[in-house]
Amino acid sequence: MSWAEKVLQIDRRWIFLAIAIAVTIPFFLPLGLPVVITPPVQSLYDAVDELEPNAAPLLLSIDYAPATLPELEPMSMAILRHCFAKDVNVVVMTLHPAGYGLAERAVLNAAEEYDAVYGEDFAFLGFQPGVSAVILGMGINIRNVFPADAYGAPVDDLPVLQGVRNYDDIPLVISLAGWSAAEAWVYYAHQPYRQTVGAGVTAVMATDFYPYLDAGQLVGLLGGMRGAAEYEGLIQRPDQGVRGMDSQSVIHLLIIVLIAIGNAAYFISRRKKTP
Amino acid sequence: MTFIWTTIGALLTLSIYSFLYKDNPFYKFAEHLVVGVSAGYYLVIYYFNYIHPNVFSPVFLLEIGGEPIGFGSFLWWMALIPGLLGVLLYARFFPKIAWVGRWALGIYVGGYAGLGLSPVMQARVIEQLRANALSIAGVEDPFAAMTNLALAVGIFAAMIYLLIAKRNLGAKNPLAKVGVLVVSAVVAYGGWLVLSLISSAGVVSLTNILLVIGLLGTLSYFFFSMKHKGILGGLARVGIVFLMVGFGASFGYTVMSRISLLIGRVGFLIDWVGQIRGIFGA
Amino acid sequence: MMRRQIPLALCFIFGVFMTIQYFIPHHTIADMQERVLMWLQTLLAFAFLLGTVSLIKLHYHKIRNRADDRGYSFVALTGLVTMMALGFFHPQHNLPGSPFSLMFLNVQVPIEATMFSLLAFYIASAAFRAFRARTLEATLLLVAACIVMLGRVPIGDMIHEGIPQATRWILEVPNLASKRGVMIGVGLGMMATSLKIILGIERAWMGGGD
Amino acid sequence: MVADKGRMSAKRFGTGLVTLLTLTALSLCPAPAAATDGALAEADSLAPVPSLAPPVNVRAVDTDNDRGSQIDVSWEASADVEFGRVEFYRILRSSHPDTGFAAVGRVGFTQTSYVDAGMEDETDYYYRVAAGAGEELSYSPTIGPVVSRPHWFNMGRLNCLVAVIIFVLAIIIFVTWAKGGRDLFIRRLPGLDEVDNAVGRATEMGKPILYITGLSGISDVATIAAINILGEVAKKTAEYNTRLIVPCADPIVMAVEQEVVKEAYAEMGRPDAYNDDDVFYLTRSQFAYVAGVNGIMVRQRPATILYMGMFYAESLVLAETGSSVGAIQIAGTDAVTQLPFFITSCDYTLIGEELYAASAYLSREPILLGGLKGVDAFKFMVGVLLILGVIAATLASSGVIEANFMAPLYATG
Repeated sequence: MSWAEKVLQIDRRWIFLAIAIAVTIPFFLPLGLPVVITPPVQSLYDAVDELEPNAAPLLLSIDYAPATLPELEPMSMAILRHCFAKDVNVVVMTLHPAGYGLAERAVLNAAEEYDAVYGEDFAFLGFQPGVSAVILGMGINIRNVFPADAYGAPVDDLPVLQGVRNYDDIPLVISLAGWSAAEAWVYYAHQPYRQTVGAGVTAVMATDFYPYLDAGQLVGLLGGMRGAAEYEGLIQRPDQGVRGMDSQSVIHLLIIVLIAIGNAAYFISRRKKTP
Repeated sequence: MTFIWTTIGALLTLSIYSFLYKDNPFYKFAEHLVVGVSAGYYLVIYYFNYIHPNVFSPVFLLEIGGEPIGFGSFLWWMALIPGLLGVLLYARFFPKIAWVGRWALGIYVGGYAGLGLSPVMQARVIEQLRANALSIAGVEDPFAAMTNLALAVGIFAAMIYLLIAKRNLGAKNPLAKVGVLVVSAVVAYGGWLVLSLISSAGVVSLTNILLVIGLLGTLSYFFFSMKHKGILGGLARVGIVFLMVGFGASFGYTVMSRISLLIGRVGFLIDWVGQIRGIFGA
Repeated sequence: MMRRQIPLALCFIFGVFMTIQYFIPHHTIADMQERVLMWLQTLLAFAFLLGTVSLIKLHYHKIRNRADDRGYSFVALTGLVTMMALGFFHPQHNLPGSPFSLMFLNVQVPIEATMFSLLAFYIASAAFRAFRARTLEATLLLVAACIVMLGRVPIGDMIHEGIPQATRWILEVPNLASKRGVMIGVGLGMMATSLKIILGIERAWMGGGD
Repeated sequence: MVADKGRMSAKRFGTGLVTLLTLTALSLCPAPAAATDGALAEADSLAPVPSLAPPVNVRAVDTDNDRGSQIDVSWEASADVEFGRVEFYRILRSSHPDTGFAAVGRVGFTQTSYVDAGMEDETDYYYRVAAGAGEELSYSPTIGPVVSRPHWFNMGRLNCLVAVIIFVLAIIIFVTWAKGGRDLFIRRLPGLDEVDNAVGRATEMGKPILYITGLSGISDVATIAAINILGEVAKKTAEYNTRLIVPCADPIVMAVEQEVVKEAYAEMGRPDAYNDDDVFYLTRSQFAYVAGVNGIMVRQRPATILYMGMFYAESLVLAETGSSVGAIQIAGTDAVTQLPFFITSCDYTLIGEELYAASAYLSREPILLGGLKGVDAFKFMVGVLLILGVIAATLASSGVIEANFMAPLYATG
């Protein structure tokens, strides 16, 4: 057995250990690398930034489940902080049952930081099943789908939703999702109602969303933790996203090195066998 | 109190990671626990957010959103019928009457199938066609447009020719592959430079040409009614090149995604360790 | 007739109605559509809970048949019953800080969030042992992947400013073109499936039997 | 960007106070019952304030392509907008030209249009728009009458309707032809030759073949395609007398696969060689399934592993172990996110629709074949329209033609 073959036979738990170490170290020895802003993030930021304070609300659909929490929660925190700092009203809802608890946690934490008042500056509508049916129904009248907020208060009693009938009165919808919910907003809110939609998705999905972005069906796009980090940079409030970027850098380098070594060993061992 | 809850979360997190060493009872415990807890959570959420206000409350308590409705009124029936249909779905657990569940399923499956049809046509076909019907001239001057076109096609053809020619020679040598890639990249970059010297619109037109050819190529690759020969074969080859680069981007992004999840969890554990140190004053 | 024809007819009627309502804005149709949407929502909610019943059935059988790993079935059922009790018998389960909400945030969330992060480890080991530039296609893919991986982290900017630019180009040109092709192809596939269901050509949803 | 906390709460308090005062003031005013907005104004009772310029050129028309009860109101910005004096616009409606104007909506100063809804169809209405700042309002002249009407067809979606009709026809025609036994051509995919070679290799080495159909259920198109291909593979293994192992993640899929494999063995005249225990149920749980299959790979050392069907994140862990035991691996899936991992760790991969095509090619089942051909026909049309669209856009941008003749194709309503 040549050395190359021996390298390839290494117990993979050593690699697991290497990854664990590589991800942990930057937490204690931060590199503080700057995060450059990319156009899809900038345009989503601009769309939120242009919203009028204390007027028609931003509809934030927090559609993620725990499985994609580390990528998407930093996005919702950054967007909510942006809104509360600028006094932009926010209405939060969710299309995923697990999003109920997660959306509530995000919006209440962000609101506490900025002393935003429930009902006046923001509201939480809770969860409704049926994705496409919910999105289409809200295009007719939000009250058809959400007659009351998550805590049972009628929507008409919430000042933030006063005079908000349907998408005509909502300048921007942002969906944060690790599954097809973000696409559903394009199909059922943008397409029939011409609603302006922005999205924040996991990095796994991000490349598939470029056609929507390019065709103007999405106003902006946050892709994965990096997208959140950029948004945090834009509102100048670094948090989980920016904190993760150092570890991300180190592990990406490590993986590229692993691919290179693995391929080198593979081709060397194969060449030795062939003659 | 918060600390106790966080500790529970942290211990469960560690139980899951113990799977990396090997399958073990801690992992299995956490795995089964989450199956039960999440099912219970979803049940409660579905019930209180939807079934209670929209079915139970109108049918049995005779009120919708706090407003009373009459027994046997239109709204009452409109809550009762879908509720009954929903209950029919459970007939599948009783083999003898399982078929009645199909009535409800028919409405559900047909309704959602119809709901998606037209918006998908609009969003995934028509809008994408609109966005990709790009001008490949880039400038209003027909002469410059022709020059751009010729240059871009030439460069692109050279790049593809190199890729395909090498493939047909059957080179198995990885160095040769890398060589082809490097040569193509240099040629493409050189062409790009020349083009941008002639006019900045040239860059626009090259990008547009690539977008158009890439889309046509990808569509051709997934076209099964003709043999991949001649122009169609060439386009399909181009398509596979684009597909592979696109998949490469997905690959990179997926790696990024999974690592972000790990970073998030490690951050959580580190914060937890920080809390322990805070409490025990270490 | 009752068993196969009526479900197929219902599927056809609702499918055709939902397809054509997209083109008819008139309020008579729109009001009907609103109703149908609510029906669909109700059915979805009930259908979702089917899974819970199956789950209970599965673990109940495991316990009753004294399967080797029935201990874990107890764990699953205990979790389910606890959450239901906290949800149905705690009057303010929907408020933040209730035991129901705490169980979700500190049991369900950490476990589910951690599950998929396991993949970070597996990707690293696969990077070493499986991702090979065997063919020209795979080579192209890996080269693009490495550029993107570097270009999307801050260290890429430090190594060379061309790397993020190249990443952007990959995303906005070849990636866009190929993903658009896939999007159209997959979209047509989805529509074909929907259509076959509506027309009753595809009947897998009815399951076996008569 | 982010204001400090102290200032924030002070500002909040201020805003809250103003809101409170406004609400109190309004609640003291008697409000007509028809009001939809809490802040309602009787235009006649308020004297116009000359200091604020009113919006001009107010227009109100029936909304196009709508369900009814909707009127589009639009205007040109008040001259005072550029001095930053206008805070909002208020839209007022009445069924009488002189009196009874009630506020129906309020929009920010950056907007110059409003979709009013909720009126009776086929009834005359009159509108006024006021520019507002604080308590100050400045009204435009009354315009009208305008009548709202429901529409029976959304003209903006004509293109989509035509596309849907063509698509429906294409599918129906090809499925009918396929059912009628017409010979529909599908090119043979190179991946299928690879499958043949891989089965041959396993025979030579005297090692088993592992066939994995993913975690999805029987209703998934990908699973059905995978089962069709399994039938073909089983015929080959029956012919060469090679062992075929199929671990399943779904009991129903398992039952179907047992049937398919048994049938294939019978068809090749080797029913005795079929072993029910080689097509078995493992578990539904994702990671437990992976652990189980990995164990089989390490113990049995299959010469060939085929992954066909719908895969999730487990794809990568499976393909890694398969590659480490030195098996030839062939994959086929429509899970776009998993494809990159299969392409880099397998020897051959059927990408997306290639999986369906392979299954239709092998099974010749009319529904699959007709559907595939129908989609293909539509795809051909898409390609032609794309080329036409590019030509039109190029000609239009070079100034050769006046207008892009393909524009109606792209309408969105």
